[in-house]
Amino acid sequence: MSAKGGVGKSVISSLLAIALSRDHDTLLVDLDIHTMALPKLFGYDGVLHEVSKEGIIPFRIAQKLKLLTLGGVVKGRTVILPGRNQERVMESLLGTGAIKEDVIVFDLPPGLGDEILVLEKVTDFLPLVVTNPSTLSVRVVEYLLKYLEEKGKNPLLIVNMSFMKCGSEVIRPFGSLNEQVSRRGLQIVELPMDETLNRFVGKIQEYRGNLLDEMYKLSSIINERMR
Amino acid sequence: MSAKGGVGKSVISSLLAIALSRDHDTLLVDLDIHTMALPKLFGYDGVLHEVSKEGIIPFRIAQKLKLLTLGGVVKGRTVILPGRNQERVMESLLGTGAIKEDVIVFDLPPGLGDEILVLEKVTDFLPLVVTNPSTLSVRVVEYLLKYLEEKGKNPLLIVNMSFMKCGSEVIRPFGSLNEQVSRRGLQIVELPMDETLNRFVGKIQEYRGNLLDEMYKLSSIINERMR
Amino acid sequence: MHEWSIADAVVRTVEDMMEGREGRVSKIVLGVPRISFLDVEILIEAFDELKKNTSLSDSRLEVNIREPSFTCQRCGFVFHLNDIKSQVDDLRSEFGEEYPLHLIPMLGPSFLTCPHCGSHDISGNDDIVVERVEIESTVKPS
Amino acid sequence: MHEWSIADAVVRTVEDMMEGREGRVSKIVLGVPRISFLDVEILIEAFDELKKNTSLSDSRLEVNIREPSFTCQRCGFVFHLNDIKSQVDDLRSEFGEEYPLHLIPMLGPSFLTCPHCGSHDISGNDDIVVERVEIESTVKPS
Ligand SMILES: Nc1ncnc2c1ncn2[C@@H]1O[C@H](COP(=O)(O)OP(=O)(O)O)[C@@H](O)[C@H]1O
Ligand SMILES: Nc1ncnc2c1ncn2[C@@H]1O[C@H](COP(=O)(O)OP(=O)(O)O)[C@@H](O)[C@H]1O
Ligand SMILES: [Mg+2]
Ligand SMILES: [Mg+2]
Ligand SMILES: [Mg+2]
Ligand SMILES: [Mg+2]
Ligand code: NI
Ligand code: NI
Ligand SMILES: [Zn+2]
Ligand SMILES: [Zn+2]
Repeated sequence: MSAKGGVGKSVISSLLAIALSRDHDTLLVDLDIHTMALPKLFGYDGVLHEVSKEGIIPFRIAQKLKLLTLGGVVKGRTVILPGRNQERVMESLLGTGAIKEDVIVFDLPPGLGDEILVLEKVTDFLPLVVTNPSTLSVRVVEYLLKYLEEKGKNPLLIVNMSFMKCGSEVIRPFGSLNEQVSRRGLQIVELPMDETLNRFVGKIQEYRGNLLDEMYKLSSIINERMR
Repeated sequence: MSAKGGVGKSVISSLLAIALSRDHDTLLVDLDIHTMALPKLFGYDGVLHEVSKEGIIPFRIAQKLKLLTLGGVVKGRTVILPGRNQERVMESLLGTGAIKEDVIVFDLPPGLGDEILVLEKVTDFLPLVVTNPSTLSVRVVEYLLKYLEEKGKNPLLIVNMSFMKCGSEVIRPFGSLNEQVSRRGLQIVELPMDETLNRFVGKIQEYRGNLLDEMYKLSSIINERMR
Repeated sequence: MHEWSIADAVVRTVEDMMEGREGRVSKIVLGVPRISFLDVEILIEAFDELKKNTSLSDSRLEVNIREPSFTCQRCGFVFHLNDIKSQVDDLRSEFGEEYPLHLIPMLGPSFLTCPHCGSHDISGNDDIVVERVEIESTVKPS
Repeated sequence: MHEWSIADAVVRTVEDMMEGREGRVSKIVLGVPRISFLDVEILIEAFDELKKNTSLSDSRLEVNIREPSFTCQRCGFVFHLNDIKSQVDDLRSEFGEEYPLHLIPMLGPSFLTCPHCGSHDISGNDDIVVERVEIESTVKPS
């Protein structure tokens, strides 16, 4: 989750779910009902979920990986929706979906709206807060960290797009993480920028770059935490 | 506006408002009620709006530039808000704000929620749709373009963070804009990535880099369109 | 088709509600918006099957099909399902039986527009809700 | 303080509503949630000043202070302003007269939490609304 958009929530939740599905039956749930980035990342844009007696059947991406998304209900249609309906749409998607997996990864929209309130209602959860190192994004994300602290949660902070290679140098296109956050005492994971990622939009399940290696490390941290 | 987050809506609306305020009395309105990036960009984080008989008085940033934001009502507090309240909060901010300017620039949150419905209710507007060139962002933004087309609007498409310098080379860290969009027949403006921007968070009114030059060009295009 | 999953949700919801409470449930009234085109017969059949071996085994499901009126939040126009029949028909023929408003009725505003001004900002397309639970006291009159 | 801007909005809203309609407005009832601590006297004074030279010059503003009950959408707990008095008092002493719920009452859920479970997902903190407009027909009985 992140109050800030465009920091990599969808990419990271996808790669993380792929990594987790090596060992666990994993369901990836897309709660970003306007953007629906996940079906686009996995190549299920415009594909409809099948529906059975048990409800809406998530897409089976791999042996142990499934995906539930509003995209599978509305096909490629634009979902423009008044705020007053958003909470119930998310709850209906979760309620009508046939969910049986051991591990669920939720991809949330930016902002601090219904999605967090809905999550709090339906389950206990481990928050992974994503940001990039830019001063602006970090300031925005601090609100969310404060809120989670008040709720007694201990989030993992993921600093995505932290650095990249430019020839033989390492550059930091969004600047460096400021110290205020480092001082918060959170567990922090820095992730690199990978320009090859863009080629895997539509087939992210085939991505084998170094972000995926990082995700295997991240899943061990998560396994620890969930114990 | 943009359905996608993190593409530069707030930065661009700020710089654009600065450019427009050379010739017009300009009000910048922050409709991103969760993130409130604008007071952070201009150094008004945690500052409260004054209130008079006329209502909430926008911050005076410069001779002809003012800023109205929910940040000036709630100080640095986290605004976690159910969707059912979001529409009326935005309308109240607009209704209670003392607004007299000739030109209003609205900074919207990502998504396709109340903010667009509220805008449609209160005013006619020229949509500036912002994206970065990445395949994923562009796919998301296509929904919004489709919706605006249906409404008979003719948006300007701003492709932010299109390229940057790496030594003597020009690199495109988010890849190149795909042809499908170029073929839509929209007016497109490409903007560079500028690493110095990060240093102006909190004092963006002092920024003099090349993005600002681009904004003066953009304001002439807008002046043409608004005629 | 997914009526079975709805009936299942009703059983679980009402069982949760009754946890730690006295009395037996005799009747459950489920409100269902007309626009969802849910099949009442299947709903009741599924409920009667799924209630077996639960604390609701003696209860009856009643389905109340509601015809809400819609209000456009932009122009104030009030209208009914009839006034947007062609929109709904188009949607059903595009998507088939499991059309979006059948699966998630609250998606209404994404697919429907005000017949007067064209806005998507419409309210009143109600949700599927347990409207009433009737409980019979187990205390016998002596 | 900003009661004047509210009175101004009321005048404009009701004038818009009456555009092209017959009759004269005799009374306007404005619903105001208690939690906003708006000053009724100033509201009426401002209205009486601002109505001059408009089509509402003969009308009277009545302010109806509402005491809504709040419902937590997470745990279902129902409560009243009294039950969250200390939260509201803290907020008012932090922000002073123009505190957020005075300026924008619909911000309630951001600042208030359910006294039972602590959730921000609470509803019922009403908005400022024109509840009723009474119109006197200008047609004289002959
Ligand atoms: N580590 C990374 N390296 C390169 N590009 C990235 C990385 N993480 C995300 N991106 C790109 O950034 C954009 C935003 O990512 P996305 O996951 O959609 O963010 P969010 O879900 O937070 O809005 C996408 O175009 C994505 O491909
Ligand atoms: N052209 C650019 N060059 C470099 N950084 C940029 C550029 N545009 C935006 N950014 C940075 O990208 C991040 C997201 O920008 P922002 O304006 O907050 O996006 P949005 O409002 O769409 O969420 C910020 O950290 C901002 O400083
Ligand atoms: Mg996303
Ligand atoms: Mg929302
Ligand atoms: Mg922004
Ligand atoms: Mg919204
Ligand atoms: Ni079905
Ligand atoms: Ni005031
Ligand atoms: Zn309408
Ligand atoms: Zn509660």
